[in-house]
Amino acid sequence: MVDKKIKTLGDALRRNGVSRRGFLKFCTATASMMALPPAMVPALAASLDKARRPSVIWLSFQECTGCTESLTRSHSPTLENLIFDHISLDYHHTLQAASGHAAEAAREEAMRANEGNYLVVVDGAIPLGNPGYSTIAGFSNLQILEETAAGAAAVIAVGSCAAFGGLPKADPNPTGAVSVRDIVTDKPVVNVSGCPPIPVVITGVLAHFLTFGTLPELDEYGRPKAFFGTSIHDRCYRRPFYDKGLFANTFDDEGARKGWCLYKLGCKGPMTYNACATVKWNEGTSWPVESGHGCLGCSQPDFWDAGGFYNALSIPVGDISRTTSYAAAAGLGVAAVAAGINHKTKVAARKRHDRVTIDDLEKIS
Amino acid sequence: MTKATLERGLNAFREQVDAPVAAFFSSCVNCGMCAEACLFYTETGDPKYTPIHKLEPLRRVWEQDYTLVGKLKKLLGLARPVTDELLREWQELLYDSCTMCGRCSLVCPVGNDISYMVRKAREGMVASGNSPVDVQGAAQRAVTIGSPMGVRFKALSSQIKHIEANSGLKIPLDVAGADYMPLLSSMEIINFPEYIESLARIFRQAGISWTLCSDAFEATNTGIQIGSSDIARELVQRIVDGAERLKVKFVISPECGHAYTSIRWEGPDLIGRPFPFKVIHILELLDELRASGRIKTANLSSERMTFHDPCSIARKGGVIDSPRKLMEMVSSNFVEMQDHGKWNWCCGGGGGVSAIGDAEALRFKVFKRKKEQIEQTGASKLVTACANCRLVIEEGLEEYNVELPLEGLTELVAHHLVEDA
Amino acid sequence: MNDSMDFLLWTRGTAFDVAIAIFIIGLIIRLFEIVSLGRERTLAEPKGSEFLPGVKTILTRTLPDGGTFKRQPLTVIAGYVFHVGLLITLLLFIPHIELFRETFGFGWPGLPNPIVDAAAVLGVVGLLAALWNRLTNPVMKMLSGGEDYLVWVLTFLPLLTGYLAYHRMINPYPLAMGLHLLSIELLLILFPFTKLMHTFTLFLARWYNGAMSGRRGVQS
Amino acid sequence: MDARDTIPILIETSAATDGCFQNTRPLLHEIAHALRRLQLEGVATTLDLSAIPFGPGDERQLIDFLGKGEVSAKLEAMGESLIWESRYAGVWIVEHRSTSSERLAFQLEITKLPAILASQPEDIAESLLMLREALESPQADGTLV
Repeated sequence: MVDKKIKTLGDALRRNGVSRRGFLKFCTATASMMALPPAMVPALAASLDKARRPSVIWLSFQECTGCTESLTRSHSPTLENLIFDHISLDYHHTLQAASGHAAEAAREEAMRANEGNYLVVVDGAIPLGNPGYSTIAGFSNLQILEETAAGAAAVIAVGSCAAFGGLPKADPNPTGAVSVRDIVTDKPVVNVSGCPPIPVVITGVLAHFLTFGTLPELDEYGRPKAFFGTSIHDRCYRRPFYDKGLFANTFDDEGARKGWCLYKLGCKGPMTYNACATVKWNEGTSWPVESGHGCLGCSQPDFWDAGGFYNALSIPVGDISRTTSYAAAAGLGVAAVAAGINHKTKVAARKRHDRVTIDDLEKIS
Repeated sequence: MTKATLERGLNAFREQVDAPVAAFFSSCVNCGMCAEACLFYTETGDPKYTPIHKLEPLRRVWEQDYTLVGKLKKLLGLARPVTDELLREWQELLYDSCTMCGRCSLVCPVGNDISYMVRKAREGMVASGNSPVDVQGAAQRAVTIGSPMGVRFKALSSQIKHIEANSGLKIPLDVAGADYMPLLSSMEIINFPEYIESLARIFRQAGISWTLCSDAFEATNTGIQIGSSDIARELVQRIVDGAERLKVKFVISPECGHAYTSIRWEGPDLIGRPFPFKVIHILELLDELRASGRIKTANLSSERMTFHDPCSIARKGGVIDSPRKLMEMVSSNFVEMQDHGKWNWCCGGGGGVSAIGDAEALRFKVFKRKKEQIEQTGASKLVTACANCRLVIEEGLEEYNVELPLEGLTELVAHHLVEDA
Repeated sequence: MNDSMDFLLWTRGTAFDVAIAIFIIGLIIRLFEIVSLGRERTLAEPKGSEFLPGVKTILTRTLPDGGTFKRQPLTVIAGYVFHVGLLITLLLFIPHIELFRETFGFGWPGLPNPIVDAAAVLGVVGLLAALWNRLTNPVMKMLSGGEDYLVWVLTFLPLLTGYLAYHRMINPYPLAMGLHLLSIELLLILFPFTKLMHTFTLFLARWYNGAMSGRRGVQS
Repeated sequence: MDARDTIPILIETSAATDGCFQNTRPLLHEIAHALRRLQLEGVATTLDLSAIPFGPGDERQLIDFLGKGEVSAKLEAMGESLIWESRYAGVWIVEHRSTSSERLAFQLEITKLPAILASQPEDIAESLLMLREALESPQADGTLV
């Protein structure tokens, strides 16, 4: 833990014997992580030097802890440590040592002491169907969120469950799960979606808050534009193959081996906005497409209900060949009736035919 | 019930809509290309003469009685009904400005046979009393007198006597058991009796057994032109009766366009049974005789000649090669018009148009196309194979003060015929 | 329906199902309505067969005759450019082929995207020219009614939205693709009840024309 | 060192695949533009390579292409950093690693000298103080240095 007397990040680093070069290197790395342009490094350095230490309360609702796993296994441990060491993580189910009443007391203490300034991080969706679906210390998720968010500076919804409802909300949404934004409407909410989200994106948002004391610019889904501004498709190294019309048709054909585009195998890259293609996963080792599997679209709302993972994006969600066959059957039925009516009309017209003779060529006037 | 009414007309339209008509209307995207194929549009520039537009009444009946959306529109009062007023307005479009030449049916990119539909639409016009009075008169004469021009057998009989006396040829009449029974058009009897003489000459040379029929000589069928199957049936029946009475093997359609359509194609359907005899066009027969060497010609003319394809025979009858082979028998200087064969331009008077007095000015106006076509060839003689085309072209040329002799192809063949006797 | 992803899911889901069902039901009704009217028996001795000339006309009417081309080059060229562009875009773009494969169980090879992209531009240009022609050519102007313009819009929108979506000119992409799908759904729903039906009935029409002519030994 | 190399699974890579993702070429054009800017206006450019969508092999191809020039430096501050000039003068490669050798940042600097190599003013001021202090306080063993 960091000495509580140290007020700014700059102080902390210098106290640890970090040189100016080291600090510059740290800033460069942080800018890169935050996907800020390199030209921003000097400004970042100035801000980071004066960065203050925020209190963070982490709430876990209907979730699988995958987001926390993702974060704690994040690469660049030094950098993470620096950031995390600098925040005061006052409450986190999985990570904190305290338990039971002591844990809840820590949360309440942090809220009281940092009224209006602390950050709330949420992972997991909030069930509205029945408060009993998910409770902590006897309180429903909804109650805890409303209470905790009330005095927060901002809320960060980590993972697609918190951001958009995620798996719990997938059709038919048995628990009536909703996202953080559905509940918290009077505070800025940053969505860091993904299942799980890219860890550096989480730290990137924290770093941004830490550095500038503000939240990053958001897209229409409340996600930081720096990370979610471009689609997977637009940043995909396999894009040239898409443009050339070279596609893998199966997971073990020549196209797959040559690393051709995975569109036909269900890649949802074109509709998915995330930073996987550049930031990559597992210490920058690879990412789904590079590993030969299409993007599932996990950072988009309702991706679970967006059709088969292995169906091309252009294929509708429903069972189209079934719809087609049913419609054809119904069509045949209705058409038979329509044809029958037409036939009847024509037969009737024939029956009504009055033979035309030369005497009735003129019109009745 | 007598007299035409709107209701009878609508019923007739309803009867006429068949699968091809429905397919044609369903396919039309109003591209307007048919207008460019129609001399009534190209020569006047008036869009109302666009062929498909002439079918609006029939189209409305099809839409409102035979399609789901049309019925729904009708139910909601959104459909534009077919009224007496509409039909009156459309009379000019369906009769005065359409010769059913079928050129539009040839260019339609979706394959619509527009002249097929015009023929059908006229059924509704007749039944609703919106056919032209002049054509009504012709129909009445055809049914009561036996010829649209009022030509009775007596007139033919005297022409026969006249020809026999002048040429020494024998014109067989009512000979039972003859092979061929030629039909004539009134115009040939009155204006071009040379045709009858030519037939006699050629048949004598070829050794053909033939006969005219005293109660079935008229080939023209005003029922087809006015668009009434009922009247057309009556007229076709006379020919069938005559041919059956004389037990002929072939009936010869004369140098007349619509006669070929009515007797060759519509005839059996009108009387509801196949003919016990074959129907052949005179040009087809002459070409057969030529091919089999039964007729030969000599002293080919070096005069520059061109040939006008009658629409009903060439484009709509498929008789295109025969006249060309025959032309080569008579002329060493035969030139084609720029658009010929199936692409020929109509004389402007077919399909009953030449019978409509009110349409005369329009007919002369659109004749410009044919006139230019003829002039382009530089020919000094125009040959054709339809008495109606011949008359219309003669009148047209006169209107434009063009001196150009016209001749029927059969006469021309007879003229150059090598005769043994 | 408050965000683009919901919109996309709706257009890829319910809306598409409804549209394709209406399209198929309508299509079958229309074809039955036509065929049920039958054709008169023809008793005249034929001069030729019906089948081959019918098939021949189906093929030959794809090319314009020289006379029409000379008199109305714009109608012919705009028509060609737009139809070729549209058909290439519709049938040879890989994502579209995947949809057909899912529907029919089989697919076919597609073209590289830049070629399809060029075809889409051709399609758009051709359609604009066709509209201009419709508004200025006296014959087309006189013939055209609301339905003709509706059909134009219905055809234009999928090309336009598809082009914008492909080039990611509408953001976010789910909105772009949703709009593209919605325009196609509109097209599908109205297709059987408008002139768009010519896509299918022209084969019937050409066949009838060719067959009726063929029977008479007439060139069609 | 690519972590994948240690996985005992044979990954089929045809010659055609290696570096055929075409993502390097546009980047080289960008470098050329930046060099021109440096030459004419003296403006330096930094390209963050972690923001470039590289396929497998692309990065290696780029680095191989740029090669090594006359200068290379190692920086020891919060872990190791490697800085070298490519065989194209003015194009520098800067790789920052953490104390546990994980890559923190990977950049191309098109500049006369990467800023991080220069001594920082604060550090210079500090070292001056330290040096003076050292000079002013006599050593225990009487030696100056």
